[in-house]
Amino acid sequence: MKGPGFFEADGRQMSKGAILLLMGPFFLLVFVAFLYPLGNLLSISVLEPTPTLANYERVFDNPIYATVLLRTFRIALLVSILSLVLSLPVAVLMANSRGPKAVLITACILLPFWSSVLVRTAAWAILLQRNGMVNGFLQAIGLTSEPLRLLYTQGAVVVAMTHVLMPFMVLPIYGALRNIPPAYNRAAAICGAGPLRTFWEVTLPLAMPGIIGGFILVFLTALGYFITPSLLGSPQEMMIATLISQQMRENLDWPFAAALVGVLTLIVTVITLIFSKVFQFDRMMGGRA
Amino acid sequence: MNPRSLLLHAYVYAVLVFILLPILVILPMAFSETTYLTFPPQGLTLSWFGDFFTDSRWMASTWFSVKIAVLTAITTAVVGTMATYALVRGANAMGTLFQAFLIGPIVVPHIALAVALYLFFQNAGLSGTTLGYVLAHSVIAMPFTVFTVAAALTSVDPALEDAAMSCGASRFNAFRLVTLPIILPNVISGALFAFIISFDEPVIAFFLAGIRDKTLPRMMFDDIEQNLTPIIPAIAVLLTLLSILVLLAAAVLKHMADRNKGAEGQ
Amino acid sequence: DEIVIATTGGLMRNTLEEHMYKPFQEATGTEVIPFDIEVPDQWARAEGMVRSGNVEFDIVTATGPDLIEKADILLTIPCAELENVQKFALEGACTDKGVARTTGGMVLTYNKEAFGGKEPKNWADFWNVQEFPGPRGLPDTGDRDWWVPAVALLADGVAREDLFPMDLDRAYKKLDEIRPHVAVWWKTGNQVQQIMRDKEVVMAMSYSGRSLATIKDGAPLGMAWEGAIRDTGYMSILKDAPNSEGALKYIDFFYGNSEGHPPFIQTVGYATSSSAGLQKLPEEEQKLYATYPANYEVLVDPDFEWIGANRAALRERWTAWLAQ
Amino acid sequence: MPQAASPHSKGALIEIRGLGKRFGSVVAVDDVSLTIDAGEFVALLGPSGSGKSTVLMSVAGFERPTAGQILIDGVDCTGLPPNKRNIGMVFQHYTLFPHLSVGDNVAFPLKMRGIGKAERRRQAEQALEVVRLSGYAERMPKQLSGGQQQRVALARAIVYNPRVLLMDEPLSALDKNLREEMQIEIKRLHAELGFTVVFVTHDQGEALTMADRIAILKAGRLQQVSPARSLYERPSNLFAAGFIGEMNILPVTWDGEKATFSNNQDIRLPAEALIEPIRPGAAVLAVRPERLSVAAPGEAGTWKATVRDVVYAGAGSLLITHLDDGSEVRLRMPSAGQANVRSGDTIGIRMPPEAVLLYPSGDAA
Amino acid sequence: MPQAASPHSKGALIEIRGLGKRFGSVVAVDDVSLTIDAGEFVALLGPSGSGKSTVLMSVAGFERPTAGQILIDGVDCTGLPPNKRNIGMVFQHYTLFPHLSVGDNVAFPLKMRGIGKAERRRQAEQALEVVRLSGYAERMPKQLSGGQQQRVALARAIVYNPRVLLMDEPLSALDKNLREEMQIEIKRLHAELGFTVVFVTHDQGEALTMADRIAILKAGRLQQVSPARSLYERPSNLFAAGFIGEMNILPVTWDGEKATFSNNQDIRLPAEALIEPIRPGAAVLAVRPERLSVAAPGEAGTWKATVRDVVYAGAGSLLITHLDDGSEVRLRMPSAGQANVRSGDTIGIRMPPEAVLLYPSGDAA
Ligand SMILES: Nc1ncnc2c1ncn2[C@@H]1O[C@H](COP(=O)(O)OP(=O)(O)OP(=O)(O)O)[C@@H](O)[C@H]1O
Ligand SMILES: Nc1ncnc2c1ncn2[C@@H]1O[C@H](COP(=O)(O)OP(=O)(O)OP(=O)(O)O)[C@@H](O)[C@H]1O
Ligand SMILES: [Mg+2]
Ligand SMILES: [Mg+2]
Repeated sequence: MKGPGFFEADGRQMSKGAILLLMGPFFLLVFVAFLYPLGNLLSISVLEPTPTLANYERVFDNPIYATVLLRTFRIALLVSILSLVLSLPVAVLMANSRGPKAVLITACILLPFWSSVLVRTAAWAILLQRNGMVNGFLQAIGLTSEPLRLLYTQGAVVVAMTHVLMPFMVLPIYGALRNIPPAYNRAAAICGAGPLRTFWEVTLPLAMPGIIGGFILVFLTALGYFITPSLLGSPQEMMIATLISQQMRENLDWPFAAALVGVLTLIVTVITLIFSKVFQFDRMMGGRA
Repeated sequence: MNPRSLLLHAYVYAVLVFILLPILVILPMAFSETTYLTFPPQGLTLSWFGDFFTDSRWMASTWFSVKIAVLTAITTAVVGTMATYALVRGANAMGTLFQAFLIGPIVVPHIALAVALYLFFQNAGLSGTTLGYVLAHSVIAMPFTVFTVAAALTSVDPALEDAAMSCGASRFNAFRLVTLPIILPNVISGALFAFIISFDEPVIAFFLAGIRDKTLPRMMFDDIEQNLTPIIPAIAVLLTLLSILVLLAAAVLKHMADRNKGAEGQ
Repeated sequence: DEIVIATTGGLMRNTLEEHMYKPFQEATGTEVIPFDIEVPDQWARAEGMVRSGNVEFDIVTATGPDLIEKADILLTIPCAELENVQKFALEGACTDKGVARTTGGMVLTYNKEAFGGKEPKNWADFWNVQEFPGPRGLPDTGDRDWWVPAVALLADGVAREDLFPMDLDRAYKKLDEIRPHVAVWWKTGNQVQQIMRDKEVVMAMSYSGRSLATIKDGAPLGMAWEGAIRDTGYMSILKDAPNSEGALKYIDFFYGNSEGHPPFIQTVGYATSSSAGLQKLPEEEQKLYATYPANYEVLVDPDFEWIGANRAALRERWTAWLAQ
Repeated sequence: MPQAASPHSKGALIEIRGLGKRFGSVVAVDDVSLTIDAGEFVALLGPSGSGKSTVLMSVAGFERPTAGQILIDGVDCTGLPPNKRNIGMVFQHYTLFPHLSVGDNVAFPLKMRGIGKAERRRQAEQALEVVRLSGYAERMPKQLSGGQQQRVALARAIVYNPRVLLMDEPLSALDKNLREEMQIEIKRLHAELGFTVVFVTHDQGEALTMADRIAILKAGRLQQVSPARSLYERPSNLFAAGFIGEMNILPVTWDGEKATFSNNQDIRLPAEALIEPIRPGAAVLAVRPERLSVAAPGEAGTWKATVRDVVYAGAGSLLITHLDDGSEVRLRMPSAGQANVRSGDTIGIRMPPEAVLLYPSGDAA
Repeated sequence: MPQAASPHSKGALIEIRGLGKRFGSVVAVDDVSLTIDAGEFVALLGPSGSGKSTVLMSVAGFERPTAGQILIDGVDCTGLPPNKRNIGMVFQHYTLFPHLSVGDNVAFPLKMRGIGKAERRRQAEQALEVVRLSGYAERMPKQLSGGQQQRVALARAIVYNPRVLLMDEPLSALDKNLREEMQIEIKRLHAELGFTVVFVTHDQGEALTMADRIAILKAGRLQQVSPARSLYERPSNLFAAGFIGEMNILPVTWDGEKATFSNNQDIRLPAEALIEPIRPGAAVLAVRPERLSVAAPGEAGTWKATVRDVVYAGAGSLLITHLDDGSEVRLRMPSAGQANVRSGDTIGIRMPPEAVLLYPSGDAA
């Protein structure tokens, strides 16, 4: 029932030369601003100080780096799960709404999406301050007498990252839900399934590519997230991005930083490959339409 | 409304509050008279906007960001449309490679990309230059532009171009006179996406900031880290207005695109 | 003609601009382009510049250990040829790889209202969470990989003179004690001001200049100078700097511009190493600065040679401990 | 071949009473009343937008009527949700659940009814056998051809022995050969299992060959409900006459006995030519092209006509002719025995009075 | 009605010589040679995937043949791009430029030819008049119905007076009534303007009624090129016989004079029954259902058969019968005069020898 994907040609063939001419600038751009720099960085990780795998050995020898990696995984996973829990019902309602309600929900999702990440992070910094709104609220309802320490904690990072990354979860799920022909719901109903049963047995499995896609997207983005942890987090609970940045900027240990980037890139690539079937970015962003 | 639906609505609206709250909270602070941020804001002043518009550093970085974002938008629109066209209209074989290259910059953590670019641009003398930014931002904005354009392009019947050629148009004219006008709204909204992505890019800018020129996000990052004055909410207000404008523009464009496509019938 | 000076932004840059850059520009016609950057970032940049041979900074800001650690990329300063430096600089201000700009201390700063009249006096008190309860703030910037272990050793009873070479095992054992009580690892001077002002912490290791600024703003803060770490910022010149001539001229001008020093010191909260500097302030005010003799006496005078030589290990140990 | 519901039928009786459905200002269905006997096979036929799907969806429970009632076996289910109606349904685009195997698709309704796994599998396999797809249970839907998929959909619709089977253009997505094969399959199942069928189609041939009775809808209103033969041979109004098959429509003057053409030739019509009494005056004469035949020009009782075109169409040929007054008359005849008629010839048209129908003029076009 | 190209035709002569086209390992078109006379109307007919579109697209210049040549009026244009061929083309889905008004759509080819604005408008209006859409120039395409859109497409294809008009299933997206209307429209234009037409369709009825000659393709190879009548009445092989119309196919034994069925009944066939010489032995007899008729059982020269089903289908009825040996034979007869035959009856089938064709057995199915 699905049409051809974006990347399946359906037009009449163009000549090889024309294709190269048209694709050339794209590949050049990607080469200059992505492939080469990344390759160059990774080459440093194995070539400096001498051709060696020592930098990678260090990543795994010193338990602290594994700790940071694991923590990063844990936080990214937590953020993804939280995003999913928050996003799924939103996407469901969004997909089932028409008219002003649909516009309202879409706007609520999209507006923050398009307002600066920095602004949103700053907003959380303000909200979570010692004398900020959240503490004020908690004190007002008597949950705590002393203001709690909320800023510069892992909790702050998780909440803010969830907030920032949620649209990346909502949109793919919404897209997947919208792509389910309503006829399936009817078919399920006529087979005797009530609304909940239909959702569980039909809608959810059919939306799974979108759900997994959104989950992976959020997870991958969270893995390498830099802004929010560095502004709201504590170095005590450092994530991999901060570690890389620190190795790069403070310790000036570029080969080692490159090795960390290499490990991170490898992990991300493996995850992307494993889920490449469902990780179809085009479809996921198709949800915007 | 049955209880199940009521529950769903309640949950969703609670989530929407969670999404909107931070922004709703930060915006009024732009009008606060205090030099630090508290809620509720105290007093009412527009002086932070004044500060923003009169401080040469903020202004310079804003214009710098605008310049980069405009160039990025143009670059992605042109390069992305060319490549997408080639792909949708034939380069089947390169599809996988293309997609890998396209998605790479999204899934590879930006910190990694930033570090890599930093190193390379440092060596190539591109660090902090407009060209450097435009290259970097184009790569990360490209997927959004490409998918917007591809969505339009795949829904344009390739037979339209055949028809144009059978009418005597060359392949290029068929594209220029038929396909391009039809997909133009999407190309522009793709460019708008790229603009916003570039304009709001903090991580790469964090590493690439040049001697003289800093992008607005980089300035904001510094201010958040160092001062956190109400100038940030003031900028937030301005950015929100800009986003609303852009979203409206995108909505209008989408409407136009639908109108263009409508005629294919069936 | 222009020179690029890399230094921390905010107050420091603003004040330098007003009292030094502008007069320098007026006097010589050489434009100063200030580049706001935290010191570690600055070195990363510099490293990249040197690697690529495309050096853009003229003057960089160096801390004591940097003078040792980064010696190969720094120009040797011809102290003898700088007239004004010869004329105004205090003893030891001009070294091979850098000329002192400002001196402050990493000082224990506390909230006077937090402990019911009791006042912590030294790092042992910082560690004493029974008597001085409340969240602590410690730096996560620049030189914290030796600052923090150093004060931990002091808190553990090591005498100032015996600090170096540091017994890191002992230091980190002591650090484990305080770790749960550290609420904020601050990254910038503004941030430490903010956490003190907003009472996010009751006690913090802070730049003395920042503490001073906060006190001037009216915050009820006190500083305990005992065991504070001397923190001198040096002006250094990168090898292959585009305008090392101009850079030297600026350094010389910095010392020659005597009437600029007192207001500069007052605004920035750090003393310069010029004989035309701190001494020109009222005695009462001088007490707030690290170089005031009574304060200077109780400062830790770090062994830059040792630190510079062991920097990599210090950092690795720090990262490992902090992120564990 | 009208085929009465077999007496041992297990189909349900469906009563549609005064059904109405509006969408905003659009009246999709307007006062439709129709009783479908237990085990009967009824086709809903009509132009696009005439409300066929809306009627069917109201029976299924997907649309809530704005007026009227739906009774199944005497039980009012107007307000019942579809999952409570125990009705089988086949949709136009198969709508097999793409994430489930063929077997699981067919077993799905059983699962919803809480039947155990082993039993489900057994019954599903049985249903697949009925549609001649045993052995396909493990495949995924997309590994099947369109016709096979539609057969699976059929199996899923009948696996729980529903007493009613609804189908909304189930064959329109299939190509000609598959469509014919499936028509036979559906008829066979109907005969074997005896459920009541309501079948929506826009293909008149399909309706004529498959259904016991055909209900013609136009703009939401029921026009005629009859078995195929009487629908074709005695359409109750001009709309039905024109909608099913080809029909020559000629204006005449009716005097109660004879119909007079504009050229003053007339034809005496038997009483059966009138579906309903018609007042003398302007009327419309209808006759099917295949009931007309070619005679020598001027032969008694024939109309003189000029041949404008002879269109060869395989088994039959079409003669397009003009009467003197310019009105067009079409004739269909077997190609094989075709008189050697050519474009431009003058011929006589023989019109057997028993093949003629008369309608009031101004009747629905 | 085979209709020779009018002598004052302005159509072009198209010669397709040994055309071949591969897509990777798929052979889409295999050695197709076909000469289309100036002003002729040729339909390409064949199952899906048989290469119809590929042949057409090669003529248009959109596909570059891997073998063979295309000559238009004797000029080799095999390598010429489509925009240099001066050919008119109509596509299945109208393909009007959605962002241009109807007038601008029709004027588009003129614009490409550098014709001035005023002249463009005049000629476009003229072309719209030809397709009976004058006054629609200002509308946007989507404000028109499907049939109107296809008429605009037609106007755009003929506005620059091309000598060849290619059409790829131009009517398949239209519903039955519109399709018939457009068939007439296209025939009219062809007769008036005299261009050469190559028309792809998968609808045999359309091909039979519209084309001067029909070319049947199967798996990229040409099967037969003939006028409608000889194609229907003397298909040159079993594939063509089965593809066009219905055909009863019965295995027989051929001794050079008589065909003997499995029940030992035989039929003596005239020489014309053989399209090509057939060696004695197993052969296949083909006869169209409408050529068979019902006789009393046991009547001389008839086959005994049992009626399995009588399917009423409006104008005609279908009799599905079984011979003794179980093979199925279908008969079509007019519903009106239909003998009163019922399911289960035993009847005689009369088969006129002149209606019978004989093919070698094992010929393409
Ligand atoms: N959900 C709806 N909202 C508004 N109008 C509707 C809706 N569904 C149907 N209609 C209108 O009701 C009328 C009847 O529609 P319906 O789908 O029943 O027709 P149909 O006979 O099934 O046509 P088709 O042969 O095209 O399927 C049409 O005018 C249609 O536009
Ligand atoms: N661009 C292409 N790439 C690969 N194979 C193709 C291409 N175009 C056509 N084919 C193949 O060539 C064969 C002939 O295709 P063609 O489109 O000419 O058939 P057709 O007769 O027009 O069928 P239809 O009736 O479905 O339109 C088919 O097997 C088809 O799959
Ligand atoms: Mg319908
Ligand atoms: Mg085709």
